[in-house]
Amino acid sequence: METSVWRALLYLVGIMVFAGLNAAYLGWCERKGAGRIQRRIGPCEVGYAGLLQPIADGVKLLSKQLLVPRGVDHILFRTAPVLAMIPAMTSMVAIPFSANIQARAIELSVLLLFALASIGMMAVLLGGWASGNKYAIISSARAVSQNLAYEIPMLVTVITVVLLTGSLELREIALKQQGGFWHWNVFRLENGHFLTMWISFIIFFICSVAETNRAPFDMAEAESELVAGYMTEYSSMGFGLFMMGEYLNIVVGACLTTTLFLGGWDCPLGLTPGVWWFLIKIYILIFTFIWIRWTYPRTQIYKLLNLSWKFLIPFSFANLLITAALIKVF
Amino acid sequence: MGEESVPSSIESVPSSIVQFAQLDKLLNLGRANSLWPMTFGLACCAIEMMCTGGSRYDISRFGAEVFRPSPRQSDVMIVAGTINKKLELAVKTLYDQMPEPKWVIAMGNCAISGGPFKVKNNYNVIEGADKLFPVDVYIPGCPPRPEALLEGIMTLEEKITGKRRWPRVESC
Amino acid sequence: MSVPLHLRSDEVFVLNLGPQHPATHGVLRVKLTMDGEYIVKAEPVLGYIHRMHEKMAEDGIFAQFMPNTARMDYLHALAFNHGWALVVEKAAGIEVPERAEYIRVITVELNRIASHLLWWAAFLLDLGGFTPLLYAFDDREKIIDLLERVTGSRLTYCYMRFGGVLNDIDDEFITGTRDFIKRLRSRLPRQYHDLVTHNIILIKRIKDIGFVSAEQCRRYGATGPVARGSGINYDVRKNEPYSVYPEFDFDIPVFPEGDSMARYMVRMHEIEQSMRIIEQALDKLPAGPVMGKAPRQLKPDAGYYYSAVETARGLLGHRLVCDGDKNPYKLKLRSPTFSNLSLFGEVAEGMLLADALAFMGSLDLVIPEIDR
Amino acid sequence: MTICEKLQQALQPLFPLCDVSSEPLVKDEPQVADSEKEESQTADTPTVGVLWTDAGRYGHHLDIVCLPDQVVPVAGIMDREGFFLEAITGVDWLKRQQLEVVYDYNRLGGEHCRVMVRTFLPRNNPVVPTVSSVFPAADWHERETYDFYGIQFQGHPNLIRILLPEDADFHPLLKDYTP
Repeated sequence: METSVWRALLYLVGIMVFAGLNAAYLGWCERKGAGRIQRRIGPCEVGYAGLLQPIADGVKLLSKQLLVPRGVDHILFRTAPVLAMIPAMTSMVAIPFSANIQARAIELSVLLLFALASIGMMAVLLGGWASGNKYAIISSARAVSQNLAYEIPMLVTVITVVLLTGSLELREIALKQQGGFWHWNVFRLENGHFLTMWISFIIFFICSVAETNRAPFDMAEAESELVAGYMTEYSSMGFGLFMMGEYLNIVVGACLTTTLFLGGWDCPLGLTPGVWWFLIKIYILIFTFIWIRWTYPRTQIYKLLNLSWKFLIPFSFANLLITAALIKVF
Repeated sequence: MGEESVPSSIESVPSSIVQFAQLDKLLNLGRANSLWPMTFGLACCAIEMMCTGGSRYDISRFGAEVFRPSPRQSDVMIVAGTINKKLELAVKTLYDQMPEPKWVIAMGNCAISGGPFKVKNNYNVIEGADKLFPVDVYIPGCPPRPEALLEGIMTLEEKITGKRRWPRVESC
Repeated sequence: MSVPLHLRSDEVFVLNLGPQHPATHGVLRVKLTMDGEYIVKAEPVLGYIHRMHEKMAEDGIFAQFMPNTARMDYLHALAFNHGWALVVEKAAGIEVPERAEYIRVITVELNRIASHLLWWAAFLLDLGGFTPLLYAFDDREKIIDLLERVTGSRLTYCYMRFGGVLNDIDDEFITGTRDFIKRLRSRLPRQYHDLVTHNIILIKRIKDIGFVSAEQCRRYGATGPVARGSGINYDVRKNEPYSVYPEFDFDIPVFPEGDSMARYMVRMHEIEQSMRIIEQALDKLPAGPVMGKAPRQLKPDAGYYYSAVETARGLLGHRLVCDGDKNPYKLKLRSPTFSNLSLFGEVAEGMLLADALAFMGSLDLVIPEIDR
Repeated sequence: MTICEKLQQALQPLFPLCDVSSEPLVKDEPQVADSEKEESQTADTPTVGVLWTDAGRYGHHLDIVCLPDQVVPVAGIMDREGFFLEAITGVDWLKRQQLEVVYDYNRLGGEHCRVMVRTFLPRNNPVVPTVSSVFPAADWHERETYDFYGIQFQGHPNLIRILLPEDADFHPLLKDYTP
């Protein structure tokens, strides 16, 4: 892996473009998807079929007055949105888009991604606490307890995958799953431990929905209860950065799920692996995020925490034990 | 602030000292096409505002369906209903909390002039939202139909960008 | 579900569910004294949309108050028109022709379905589900078109006159109503019950939340779906029959549990009952005039008159005092939501913020009707 | 034995004289069946009485006129009989310098019977004991009647304005009020 400057620059620009476009056009997909689910058209006046809508939103958000209200912790108030955006962007470095498209094959990339995810959680806490608004404080307390509760089952399910492939590097995990869908971790037909992997896939998917604060777990930004959650005091680009951070977290969650469980860039029939299969899988998962959001109401904070502490964590540990036993046996 | 000092709706927004003609045009286009209203429904007109958000009239075609609950993230305040003396302070603070390029649509007769409650012994209703802050577009009706609200939004867009999106329907 | 609350002075803070809040659907302000996320004391503050209806009643003649009635509860405006028309017809002794009574019942029941649909949409919006709002608005737009053909306005109807109704309904209205009922009946099981009522997240959100006992309803004067959700079998159309309601057979959905789920189910069943009434009314619709003879200058003789009408939210009472003059001497409107909300303070103590909003949504509040 | 007769038995100790008359006419002063009253400017307390009225015509079955301090015992009896407080209304009789408070009681379920209890107060200092201890529903209704008419309800937990802004100093629904 030669470390020439051009390669680094190329990947830097590539990641920025991928992240920027995704953050903007996921908003468009969400509004169009919501429109279809709710039997209406969604933005279609701005440019062809509303394609210029995210650009119009971006321009408007850029040109709005950035209000910093009094009684606000200046430093933390300004860093929170930036802190929400950085981890999502940097975690794109470690994701293997395809065999030869990967910014840097970092040794313990799975751990890196989870470390960055918890920094993202810090941003929500800082944003809510710094803006001094009562609704924001309640929302940030909820967000931290929720992310904490759902990170543990997520990590435990990741251990089951790592047990299977024997390496903490995303690239190795993806390489081990090449060659047709029966090699994917979700189905894993040979040497018998196909029983438990789809359970960990389901637990992992639930936790990634909860990790990115998406309905039905959007306790942090609960519009109808806490006005606008931790984003209440943020006006133009502060709010814009938080929204981009949220959408990028969804993209990173989807990338992680595909790499760990759905065989990364591998083609279902094992013929033509490539980056396009990776993108197709990501966008299918992202569409399910959107689909879930617009069909389910919101759960109540304590039932949500009970779901994790009393149900998901025991299940994921049991799943871990069974997988370990099966690997030992076969 | 009486009616005479209200600028006519076609006149362009007074711009800053340094004139970036093209940049201003681009910014205004962006602002006009993504007007995020603030959910501020007071009375009957709020139900018509919700109907405009529904599937039949679908305000989301103009990119305006993101009803932001917090005044910090909204551009246009649609005053849909009656403002009375007890609510006056709350309405003014909400208007002040909105970041700068902000507009106000007075929806319904109550917001324009107190409407059916502009009576002889009126002890509690403020007769018109323009007594509190400058209003950009007035939509008459009690309550105005959802199409009227869409027309109001298009008039506001014309006021921002100077060009009208669809040809104006000549009143026959 | 009241949690032992320790009122440490430094922990408790006052949160304003302010006049502008997405969950209050209007300008109701609730001063919540909170300990963490548990509510220690909840005190609704009213008056942010008080529009002097009673003062205007005393200034104008009887007919001038009809538009005001529709602006109090704009979701079930026709029931308010009906209440005002009933009390003045009682006072002045005006006869209403048979066909007008039937048309009144049909339009009031259609308006009740529209009001329940909008309550259902707003309630789900409070709980975080945004899509049901759009489905409910689809059906509601059909009803609004039907009523607009007959009454002329979408929301604030001024359709009833003393002695009858403004204009007659034609065949297109009748076939339109029958098609609408067929369409809603086909959509109710799939679109409303499968998507929402049997949804485990919704059930967990409103089951055993906001328990209101029958005794509490009686002491606070709560009526309508709130009382019927707590096991009280009281409906003005059955207990104090007015207009032509005795000629239809429909039953009153009563659920003894008293929690938000019970109130939810009461309203969903009421939609079906209203459809039954409309069908029977359409079958037995007599011919004849729609406007009885009413004196141009109404001067009812002095006395105290009272009329009660069942709106979508409960018992609406008109207490009219006349002294023989041409305008009402005093009109007091007993609005159902005013009493339904008065029990919010007592029930919401010890609840979570999210549950209190779910409970407030199940009370089906229309704020201008509270503040009058 | 309808609810109304049972109620009348319960009210017997308070109102010994009771009479059935179909026309509780209120031309300009409460004309109680058993004694003719002449017009008088000073606020005199009308003698109490229970009148039967035709529900179809007036909407209520019983019309009770009582003294201000009898309001709470009547409310106690109503509570025992299973009635609920529907509404409290204030009426401003300017010509007779009297403020009237009308309590409406109704039954929740079972046989329908509505009772109207009226009491008259002098206009200059209208004071009546509160019934919010018996019926919590009265809490808000009394605050509203105080808000519109200035009637002082003794013993009310927090008698402050409910609909008008807290700092309003006028009572709008009085007949002689002009903004």
